[in-house]
Amino acid sequence: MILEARRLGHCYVGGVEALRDLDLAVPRGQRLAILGPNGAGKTTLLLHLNGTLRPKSGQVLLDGRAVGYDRASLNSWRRRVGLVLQEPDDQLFAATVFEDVSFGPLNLGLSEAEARLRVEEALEALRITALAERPTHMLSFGQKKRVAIAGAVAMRPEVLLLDEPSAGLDSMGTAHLLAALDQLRQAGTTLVFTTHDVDLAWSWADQVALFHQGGVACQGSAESLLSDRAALAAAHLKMPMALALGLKARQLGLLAADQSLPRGRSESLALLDRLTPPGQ
Amino acid sequence: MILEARRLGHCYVGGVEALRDLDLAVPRGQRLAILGPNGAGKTTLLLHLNGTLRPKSGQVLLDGRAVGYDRASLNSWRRRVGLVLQEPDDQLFAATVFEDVSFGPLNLGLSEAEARLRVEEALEALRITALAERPTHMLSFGQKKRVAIAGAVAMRPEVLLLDEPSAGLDSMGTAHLLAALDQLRQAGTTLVFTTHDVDLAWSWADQVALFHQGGVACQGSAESLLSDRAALAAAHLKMPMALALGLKARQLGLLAADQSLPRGRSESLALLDRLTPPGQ
Amino acid sequence: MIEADRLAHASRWRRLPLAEKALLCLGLLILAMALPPWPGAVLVLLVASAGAVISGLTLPTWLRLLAPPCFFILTGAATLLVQVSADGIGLAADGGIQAGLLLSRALAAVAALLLLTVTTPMAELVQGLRRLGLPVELAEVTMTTYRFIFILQDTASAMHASQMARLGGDGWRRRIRSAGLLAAALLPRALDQARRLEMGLLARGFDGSLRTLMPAQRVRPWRLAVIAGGLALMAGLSLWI
Amino acid sequence: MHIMEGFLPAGHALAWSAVSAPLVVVGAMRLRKILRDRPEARLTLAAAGAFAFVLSALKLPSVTGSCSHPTGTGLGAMAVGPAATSVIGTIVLLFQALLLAHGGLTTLGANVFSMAIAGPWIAFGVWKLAGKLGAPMGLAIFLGATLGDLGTYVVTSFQLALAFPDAVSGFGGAFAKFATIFAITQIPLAIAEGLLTVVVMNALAGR
Repeated sequence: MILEARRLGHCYVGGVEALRDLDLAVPRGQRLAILGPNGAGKTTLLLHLNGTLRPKSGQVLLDGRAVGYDRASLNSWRRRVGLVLQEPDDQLFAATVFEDVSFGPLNLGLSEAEARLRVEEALEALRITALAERPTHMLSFGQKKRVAIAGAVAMRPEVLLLDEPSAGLDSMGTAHLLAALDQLRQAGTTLVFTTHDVDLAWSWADQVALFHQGGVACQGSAESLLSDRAALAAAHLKMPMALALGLKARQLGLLAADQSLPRGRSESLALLDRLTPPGQ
Repeated sequence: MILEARRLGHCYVGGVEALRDLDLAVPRGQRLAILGPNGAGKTTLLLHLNGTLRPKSGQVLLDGRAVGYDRASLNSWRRRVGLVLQEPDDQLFAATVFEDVSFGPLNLGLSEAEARLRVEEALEALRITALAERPTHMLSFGQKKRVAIAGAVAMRPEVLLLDEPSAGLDSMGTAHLLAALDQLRQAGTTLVFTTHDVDLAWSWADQVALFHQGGVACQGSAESLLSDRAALAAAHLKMPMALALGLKARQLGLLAADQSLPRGRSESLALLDRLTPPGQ
Repeated sequence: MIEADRLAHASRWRRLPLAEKALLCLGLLILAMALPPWPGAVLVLLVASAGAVISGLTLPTWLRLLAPPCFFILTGAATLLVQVSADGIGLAADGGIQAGLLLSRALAAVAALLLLTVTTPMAELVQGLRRLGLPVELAEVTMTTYRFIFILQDTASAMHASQMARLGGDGWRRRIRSAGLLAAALLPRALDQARRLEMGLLARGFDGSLRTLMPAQRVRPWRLAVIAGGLALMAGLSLWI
Repeated sequence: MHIMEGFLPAGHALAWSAVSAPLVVVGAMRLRKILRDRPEARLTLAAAGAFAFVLSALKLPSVTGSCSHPTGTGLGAMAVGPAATSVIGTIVLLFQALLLAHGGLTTLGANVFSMAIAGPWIAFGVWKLAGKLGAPMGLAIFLGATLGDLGTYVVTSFQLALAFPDAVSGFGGAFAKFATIFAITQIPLAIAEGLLTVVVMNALAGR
């Protein structure tokens, strides 16, 4: 486990309990979806996972060791765990893309030359090198989102936390973003993201944690957890369409047990095409 | 047709063409989805449909008559066509929900008693009567969204324009909102909404207009249009899962031609359950 | 959307070093102020307009940008046409000439400054001020202000559209009230935006300073010399005439 | 009431810059100290500045038919105090000059004096005084904002009259001329700004 939360508790100023005895384990190199309804405290959890918020109770562990909240600990924590908020305007402040992405690397104390290299690398990874000189305020929402991610990636985090990465993106924007993130994962970055969308969790996560009433109700592989009707119902969620279809296809003998289940819309539609009328 | 746009053209100050020769017809009493990718100009179109923006070319017709842009025309136009933008925070000004919803009715020049009646009616319609005395800044996102809609509904518009009504809502929030809007439609309100989500368009619209490159590529009934693979592909869209499943079920003889196709996730999952392995 | 800002980012001169553009434009501004309006101001106006067209603006766009300040200058200059004496108000003897001279000087100065702003993005201007000794904290506040302006402008225009849709613009009283409500709703939004940005920046290692990398520019001395020479030529020419 | 770029003769432009500069520099030094102690105040100040800029672009109806905009100085002075308003106001005036060609660099000193120094202090003084004299809060706000706005207009007329004295009646006649011409738009506008500020302050208090 690269990152863990143990019995985390947090109250907001109003006394509203956002997190209660929350346990979460982030396995290295995987994509973990934190799935739950809006306003349940998923964002609060992410803010705890990189030390931006300090828990009222419980602790966060990096590589099995509890992290402190002094300046030096926070500094090294944030080097290793990057955070991308849902709203890109909450993270972008500089006038141009290049300048903005360079903020994180310079905060790491890198030299200008090194920082420049990191920025170029991050822009490359998110495929936005062409936007480098563009003013931040002239970007589309999807472009801003990528710049915000590049800003975190330029710090070369081992874990990248993403709050609702697909929110506000249309299907093509989401597909492009996930492709870029996939590349990061292949390079070894652990990805944790929150979502309220079961279809997204199924299409893209290796592991899923069901977030319910301030805690993690259960955590497991995407397939085992999202096909568990009882667990889903308890969290007021429904099964992803693609997974339901895939399970049905297995049951119908159209998909062998060792063949992979459809994850996205295209695969599902293709599988649907293979269903044949009786007697054919 | 209660509302029409004919050969509408609009350029932004930057010279970017947002709308080009756009034709759209809104049939009375129906739910029309304007479906297209983000940043394509869907919001700009809505702003033209209630006279907030004035087109560079073409015209907007109400009940078959072109509307003017003088003060009196705009006034009666906006009484008849309400607008709800995507971000509820941009639409709530007053301290409490009740005050905010009364903004429109008071501007109609109604007496206080009448305005009060309208407000109560609108809160009722959106099922937020219990929130009346709450300060607007303490509401959840979903609640704010409903208050914003109530603010428009309190003016008793014949047509209600909604920009991405489900954006930012989770599946339960969306379901609640759509149920409230359904009630308005049953009371006779024509609903026009933009979305980039084919599944939402299929689950909730009677008619769909495909928005592509600043114009409406085609418009028709939800079923005919969303099952037209060529039209969808031209607009870079994929078929809604529920529709694809329903069409397949018809082909398999599981669904008679006169039985209605599944629209939402629950119906689809139920239909999927009815697929039987061969030989049973 | 602020037009001068958009044009600056699309300008053909966008990549020229700040020093060259600043020398040219501020030099023209000083000439406009220092030289006799005829023919100095007229020369400055012509050179600035030529510069604008060369940098990629169309003439109608340039004139459209000049029009609003021109209108304000006209209303001010009009007062020079009349004179007030014990007998009452009359036409000033050389009022027309005075107003004309003032108009041409101000217009030339506006054109010189405008040429700078339609060719140079704000980030570079503030970077220049920074090099001239603007304290780093204030430069950071200025740049963040610039960034916030665009966010708040989008919010304000959505708020405005929403108010108009609910007939908040009908009549003088309602417009005052709507404008007041808008301002009152916008201020907490602005402060909230600041708070959320702080949170977002903390996650990126914000330690109090907002340092970023600026694209490097190389100044070519010979071009500076050419610009300075041109300015000197203009000065000599107009003083000689 | 912005004085446009190049409108003031060079001598006047320099003189007003010399008058305003020390006041702004003192404000800026104090601000630097605050920013060192509380780095996050950068973001709050930036938000306030952007708010003032966007507010000044709000179109207000005015009697002469031309649209004009509020100065926001009264609101700033009452909300964050006149000294901070001076620094934020200077930044906003710089942006208005550069982004909107409204005002100018050579006239920045004069405009800072009328709109970022005189206006806020007048508004603040009137508001406090009216409150002490027992005026209801709404009236005190209205008087402060209205007279702050009118104050900037009187100072601007004064600045212009100094620069362009009347050929016959000198400074006095010129002041009368400028004051009269601008009164047409500025008096209704000042009243509008006063009302607007009352609405804003009430709405903010209600939150």
